[in-house]
Amino acid sequence: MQGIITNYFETGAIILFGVGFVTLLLHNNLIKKIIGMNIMDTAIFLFFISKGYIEGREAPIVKEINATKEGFVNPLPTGLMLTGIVVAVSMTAFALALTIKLYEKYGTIELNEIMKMRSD
Amino acid sequence: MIIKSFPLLTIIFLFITSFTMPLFKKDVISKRLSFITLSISSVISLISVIYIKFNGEIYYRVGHWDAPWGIELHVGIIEGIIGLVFTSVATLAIWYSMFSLERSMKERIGFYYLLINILIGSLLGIVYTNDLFNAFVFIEVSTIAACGIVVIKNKKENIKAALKYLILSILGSGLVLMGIAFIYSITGNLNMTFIHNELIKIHGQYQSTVLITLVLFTIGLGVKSAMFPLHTWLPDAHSNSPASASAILSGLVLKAYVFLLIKILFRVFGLEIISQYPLLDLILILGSAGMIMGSVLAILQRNIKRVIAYSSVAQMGYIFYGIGLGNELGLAMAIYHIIGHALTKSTLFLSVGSIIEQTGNHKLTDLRGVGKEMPVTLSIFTIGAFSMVGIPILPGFISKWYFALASIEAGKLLYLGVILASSLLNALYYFPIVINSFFGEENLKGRVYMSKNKPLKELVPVLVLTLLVFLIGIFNKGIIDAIRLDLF
Amino acid sequence: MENVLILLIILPFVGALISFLIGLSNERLRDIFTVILTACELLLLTLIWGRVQSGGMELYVPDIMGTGLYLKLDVFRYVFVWITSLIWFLTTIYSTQYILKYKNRNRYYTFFILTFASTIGIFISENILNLFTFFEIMSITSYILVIHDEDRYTHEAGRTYIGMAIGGGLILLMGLFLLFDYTATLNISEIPDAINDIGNIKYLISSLMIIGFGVKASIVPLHIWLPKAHPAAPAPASAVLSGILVKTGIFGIIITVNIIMNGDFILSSIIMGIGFVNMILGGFLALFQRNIKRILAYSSMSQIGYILLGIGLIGLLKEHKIIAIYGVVMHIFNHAIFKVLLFLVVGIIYMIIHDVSINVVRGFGKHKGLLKAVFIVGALAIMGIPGTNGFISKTILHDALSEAHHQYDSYWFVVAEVLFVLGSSLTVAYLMKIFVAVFVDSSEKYIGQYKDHIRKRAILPMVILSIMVFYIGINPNLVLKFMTGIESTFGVTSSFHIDFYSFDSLKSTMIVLVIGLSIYFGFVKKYLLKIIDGKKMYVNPSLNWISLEKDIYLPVLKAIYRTSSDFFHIIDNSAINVIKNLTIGIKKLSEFDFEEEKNKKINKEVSVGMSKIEGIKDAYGNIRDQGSEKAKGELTNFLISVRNKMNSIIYSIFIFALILVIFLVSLVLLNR
Amino acid sequence: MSNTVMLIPMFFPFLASTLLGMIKFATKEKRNIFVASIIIANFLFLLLIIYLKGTIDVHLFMVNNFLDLYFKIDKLGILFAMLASTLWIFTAFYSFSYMTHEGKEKRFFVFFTFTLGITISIAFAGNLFTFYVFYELLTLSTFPLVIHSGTREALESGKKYLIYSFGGATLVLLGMILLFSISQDMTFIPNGVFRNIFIDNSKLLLSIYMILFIGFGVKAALVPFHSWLPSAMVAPTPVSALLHAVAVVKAGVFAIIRVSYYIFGSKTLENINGNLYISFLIIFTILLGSLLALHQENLKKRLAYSTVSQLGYILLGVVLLNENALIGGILHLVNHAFIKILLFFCAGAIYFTTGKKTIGEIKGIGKKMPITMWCFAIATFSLIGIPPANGFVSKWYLAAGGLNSNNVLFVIILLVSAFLTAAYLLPIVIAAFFQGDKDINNTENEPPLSMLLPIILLTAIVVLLGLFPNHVLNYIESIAKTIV
Repeated sequence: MQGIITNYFETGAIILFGVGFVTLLLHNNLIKKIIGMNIMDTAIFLFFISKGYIEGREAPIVKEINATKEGFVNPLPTGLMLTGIVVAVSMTAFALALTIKLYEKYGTIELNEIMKMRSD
Repeated sequence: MIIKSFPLLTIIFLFITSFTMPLFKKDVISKRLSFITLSISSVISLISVIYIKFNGEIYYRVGHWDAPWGIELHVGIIEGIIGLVFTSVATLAIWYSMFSLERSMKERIGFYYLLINILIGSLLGIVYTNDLFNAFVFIEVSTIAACGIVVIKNKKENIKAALKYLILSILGSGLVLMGIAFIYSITGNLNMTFIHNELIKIHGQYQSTVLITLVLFTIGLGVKSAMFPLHTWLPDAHSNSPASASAILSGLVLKAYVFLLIKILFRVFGLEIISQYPLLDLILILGSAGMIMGSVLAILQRNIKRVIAYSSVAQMGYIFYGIGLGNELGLAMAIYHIIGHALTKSTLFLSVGSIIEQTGNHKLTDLRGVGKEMPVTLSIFTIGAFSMVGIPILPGFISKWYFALASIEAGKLLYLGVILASSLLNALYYFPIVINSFFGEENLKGRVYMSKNKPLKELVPVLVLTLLVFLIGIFNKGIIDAIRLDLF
Repeated sequence: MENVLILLIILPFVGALISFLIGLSNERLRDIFTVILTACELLLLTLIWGRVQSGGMELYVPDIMGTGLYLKLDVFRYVFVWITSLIWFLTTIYSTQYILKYKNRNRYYTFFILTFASTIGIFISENILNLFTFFEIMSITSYILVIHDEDRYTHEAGRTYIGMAIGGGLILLMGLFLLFDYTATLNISEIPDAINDIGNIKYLISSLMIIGFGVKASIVPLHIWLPKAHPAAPAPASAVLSGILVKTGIFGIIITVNIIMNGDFILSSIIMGIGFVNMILGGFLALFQRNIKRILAYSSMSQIGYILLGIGLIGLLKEHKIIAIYGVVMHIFNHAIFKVLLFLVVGIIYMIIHDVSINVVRGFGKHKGLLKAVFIVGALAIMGIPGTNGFISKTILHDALSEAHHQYDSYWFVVAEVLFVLGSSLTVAYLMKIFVAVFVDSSEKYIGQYKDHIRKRAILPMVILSIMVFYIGINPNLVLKFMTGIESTFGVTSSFHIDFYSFDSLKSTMIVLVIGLSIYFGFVKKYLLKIIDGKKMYVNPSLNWISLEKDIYLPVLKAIYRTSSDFFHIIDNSAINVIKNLTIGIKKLSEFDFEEEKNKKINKEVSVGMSKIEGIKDAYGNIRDQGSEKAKGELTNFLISVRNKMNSIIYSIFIFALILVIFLVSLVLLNR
Repeated sequence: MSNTVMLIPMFFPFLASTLLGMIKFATKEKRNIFVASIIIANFLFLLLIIYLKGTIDVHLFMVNNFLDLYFKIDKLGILFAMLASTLWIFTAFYSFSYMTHEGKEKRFFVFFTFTLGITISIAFAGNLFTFYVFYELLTLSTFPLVIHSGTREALESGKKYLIYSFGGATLVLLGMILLFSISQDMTFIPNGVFRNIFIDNSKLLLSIYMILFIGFGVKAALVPFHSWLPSAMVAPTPVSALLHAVAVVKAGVFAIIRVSYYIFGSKTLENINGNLYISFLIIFTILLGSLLALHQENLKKRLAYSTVSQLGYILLGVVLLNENALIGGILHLVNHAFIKILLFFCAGAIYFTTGKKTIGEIKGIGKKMPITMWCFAIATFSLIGIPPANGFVSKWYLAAGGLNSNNVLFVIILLVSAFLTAAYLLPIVIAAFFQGDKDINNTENEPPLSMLLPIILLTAIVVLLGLFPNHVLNYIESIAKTIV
């Protein structure tokens, strides 16, 4: 219990991940599914960034406070997550584009309805 | 040495050329550009393989950053060979598609070649990179490119298939990213070599973290490489795309992910760590299940491309089987099977592609007697099928043989039965196709000999592939030895 | 000089082929050729008589038929070979007349001579495997003689004949296998020494061999082919079947019992017992028959009983066996003569009226003097009337029996003496039946002499044989001299003397005659001659009796055949069935695949597209028929929906989650 | 290097068949001459090499211990190769006429020639791997021959043939893997690769042996894996004849001899009781074959079941593990090859000239085709094992072998089966010669000379083999002495 409270970032991330995953699982609406995926991605970003953050330290771009190595947090996770966000956005965009296409072809974005109209 | 930068060069080269393609109005130019760049990459890959053979593996630091901080490429002989196979198969597939793609689709031709270049570039990146996060990025790039290729035909099946592929891929890459986060949180490194050194020291303290990470990676990459119950996206995606795309998707894309999984399991964690968990057994079980069920599902199909797609599931099962055995030979054979299957499956898809293209039929029942109309193509298909079934000297047989030896070595005698059953099942769906197309009075009635034969020049790439299949089979010894040498 | 032995075999073998070739172009020439051929053989044999008398001949030809060919001719064998040649010579002459009206004459002569060759081979083989070889060849070549008529009856008889011959041959072969395995030798003269050391297995071996030879010798209960086959064959063939071929079996039994087993007591007693059964049963059944040839066939069986009795006595008499030896050989010799004579007579009848049923040919011979005379000669001989050769051999055998009685002093021998007399009496009775019916009764139908049907060359053999009957009967010592030396084969050198025409023997003949006639008048005339439709007809109640072949052998064989066939049919299809069931399983899974389309299309699809293994259609059909349509429909729909869901995005994600959970849980659980 | 010359008889047919496929012949006669010259030339090559070189070996292609294409000429191989080449010549001539009825002759002859090469390669294969490779190829190259007619029935049978064969081959593969994992050596050596190694895990060895035996037994029509053989009878007669006589089923038997005596060795087998369990299957094989043959109305099918039981004899000879039995087995392999090919040729000749297939139809045919039926009759007697025909000699040795190992049961079964053989074959002969309408016009109607001549020559060989078996016998004895 103690650990969950102390590592509240991580706890939050896991909860978010769960929310995202459940959304992904239980919703038939394609858009909602994509939102669920986004939530999951966000959870992972949160988790990752929290790993890079140490209480009381500064970002390495702030020059005045602590010039030593110990004074700064690790900038790498943040940097990585920037990349990650870009990737996630592009993925979402692509998925949404496909969703539009799907709507064009099937006339619905409810997956259970699509499932029922098998083409072959 | 300039050669040391060749791996990076191929990746960048492929990316850059792909971005220039939209600049040209004519599809023909992008088509040729793609072909030329890919063939140049294959030559470069060949040179690097030869270089590695004589000078040892290459560690290349991108942008001169030192290892833990900068991105590093690590190209040993295994990576080299796989890179060579990827580029050359892609070259041949593109060569093939240069003649045939227009016949199956009218628009977005240029776009297709662009995606292919990106895809191959990113796959090479996955194979070469020694940096986990870098690998993740390449995975995402390749996913988008692959989905793009699937959806390149503007049909509703394609869109649905692509969407399914995309969603599952995103899920998979989400898990991978999560795994990377865990690894990073306990080791503070992204470079595989460094992570490994760190993990050796500390894995005792973080047992459950390591365990969860392992599962995240296995499932994440497993879904992308169609590990058995997670394969559901594969048949739809592969069977609906153009022939050359199917060849690349089935032959290369899957293999890159599974190779990354091998790298993560055995390079990042190391056999020492993973053998503490029953993970490998689970992989072995799923692999075996894939070998059997893939074939069984293939038997039930009526569309020839779906048959071959399901056969991919079974063949991926073999690779997972090799990983799951967890001994040196099994692993080496998994990698050999990656190579062998990449070539064989591309051969099969390309030959089937030309059959469908020429006859317009894709149902098994309609393809009876087609052997009389296009004997050359079907002979090629037959050779591919023989390899799958495991006729000696062809790579399929070599894999099966050594897989079997490896399972004896690992003391898992019961699993021999799986190998045998699976090869019998393979025979059960490949042979009827071959037999019904070549033989049978009723089947051959009304068919005109050689009437639908493809021009020989269009078949050249497939013939070259067939030749490569034979070579891989015949020179298995050298390849396997090289792989084993470089394994750990 | 030794090479004459191989010549003896090769001459008829090659002659058979030559006669076939000649017969293709000129039948008359072939007839002459075959007669000359058999004459040459007989002449050749007669010429080497002196040589054989002075010590026998042996010849070994290596590198042939695996073991090589080992031939031997001593006096014992010589008697067999000589009588064979003589009979063949005479029957060949007879055949040239008899067979004229038949089809396939060329084939007949070829196989007739081939049978001759193999019979000679049997008698002069020293290596028992060679003997077996010729034995088998003879079975097959004689089969073709049996079915010469090619009608339903002959085919049925032929089937029994060849079936039993081959079966018997194989049993014999089993015996030989064991014999060779235990003694490591195949030469008849070496076996007796070797067989002493092998324990009780020798009884098994010898029983197998006796059964094997016994089929040919028609010992009870292996006789069933004989009454079928002998009537079926053309008369000259029946004659040699009865006169000589049956003796090959006897020859084998003598070899087995008296040479190989050295007259073992147990075996000899059994053979003697079988001999009595043969004697009585054969004679008894002969009484009932209406087909003359069949009467004669049963008579042969009965006479074989005498010979078997003698063979048993050889063993029982030990040091005094010489008398039994002569009795046996003599009876074999004599039986060949008179039985062939009788068959030839019947053949003449058949030639003229194409029937030998006693009811049809009644009164045929009343006015035919010569025929009647020859028949009487044969009949008297077989009855054992003094003055004929039959009397001589029966007397010797009877003496041997008394000798044994004297030696062992057991009540059984009293019974034996009674049976001996009874057997002879039955002989008298059944011959009376033929004689009275054919030659004494009168009939309006047959008045003419039919002289133009019969040529001299058909009569000649019968005359020669009749003369021999009397000549031997009157002057037995000549034949005894001819046979001198046969005892050396059995390892004895003593001599014996019999006063043939003593009071005792004449008295016993009289007793036999009286009993025989009383049987004839008391039983045959009374019970077997019924008046049907105003005509006197002989009836055969024994037809309704239990028949060994129809009621025991065939049902048993059929039962074995059926059950084993059923069993093996199951095995036969087992592999297929397993695969079938597997495919049914797969098919069940895949059924929904077709169910999506219109029902009509399904059957087409299945039959055309998916049938991967033979019989899958049936399997599929079965499923369709058996399962209740409604329930299956629901199941199918369910399966379809499952598969579709599996393939859909939603459920893919579920599977994904499921696998993730399973992995985590199982790893966590297994790790702890 | 001069040893590579021994590869000629193996690879010449491959080359020649490819040529045959490519050349367009002006007339049938030219093609026939070409085929005949290939096969005869190959026979001569073989003779020449055996005569000049004796027992030699060559590693064609050695990758490692296991992937090693290795050929070796030894006495057993010579026997098999000679048998195959001889029969191939006869079959070729027979086919020239016969196949005119079946059509697609060129395809037939291409695969026909190809199969010759494979069969000889099988004979000279020097290790199990090489054997296996050509064994698989044999299935593939005979498959087009089996389904030659291309009817639905033929295809179904072909599928059955393939499924069974590959099932068997898969088992063989499994056995090979296990074997290689414990012995690291799969070369065919007299007395086996285990002669110097002591393996205490006898159960493992036993199961390997059983797996290999059953695997190869599928081709050797071991019950219950035999049912492909009767179905494969839809093939044209020359093919059936070859399949039965030498090419396929005998390859299975040959494989079993190789595995039993050249891989395991008789001593090892005795130690692990390898023969015991197998012999039950063999007894079933013999009895089943001969009993079910009785039920077949179709002449060729009856012969097929007869093959099943005769193969049982050979296998029996192999597993009894003593010299006499082995001699009998190998001799029967040779004898049965000649007899069965002869029987099939006769059946084919009947079908060719009259179109009759079932036993009911051929009544009285002996009067129309006396020469053919005479040959058939002689073969029948040989097969039953009536002396002095050749079938008897091998049966004699088999029985002696059976008794040497105190198995009276085997001998009894041998004889029962011989009786059944008579029961299913003799009626054919009898029906042909002695039954049927007497009044029909009995004009002789023999098949063409190129079919009749092989039949007559084969009959002559059968008779000669029976009368003078000693040369062959001595040769086989010399083989058996080295390996038992």
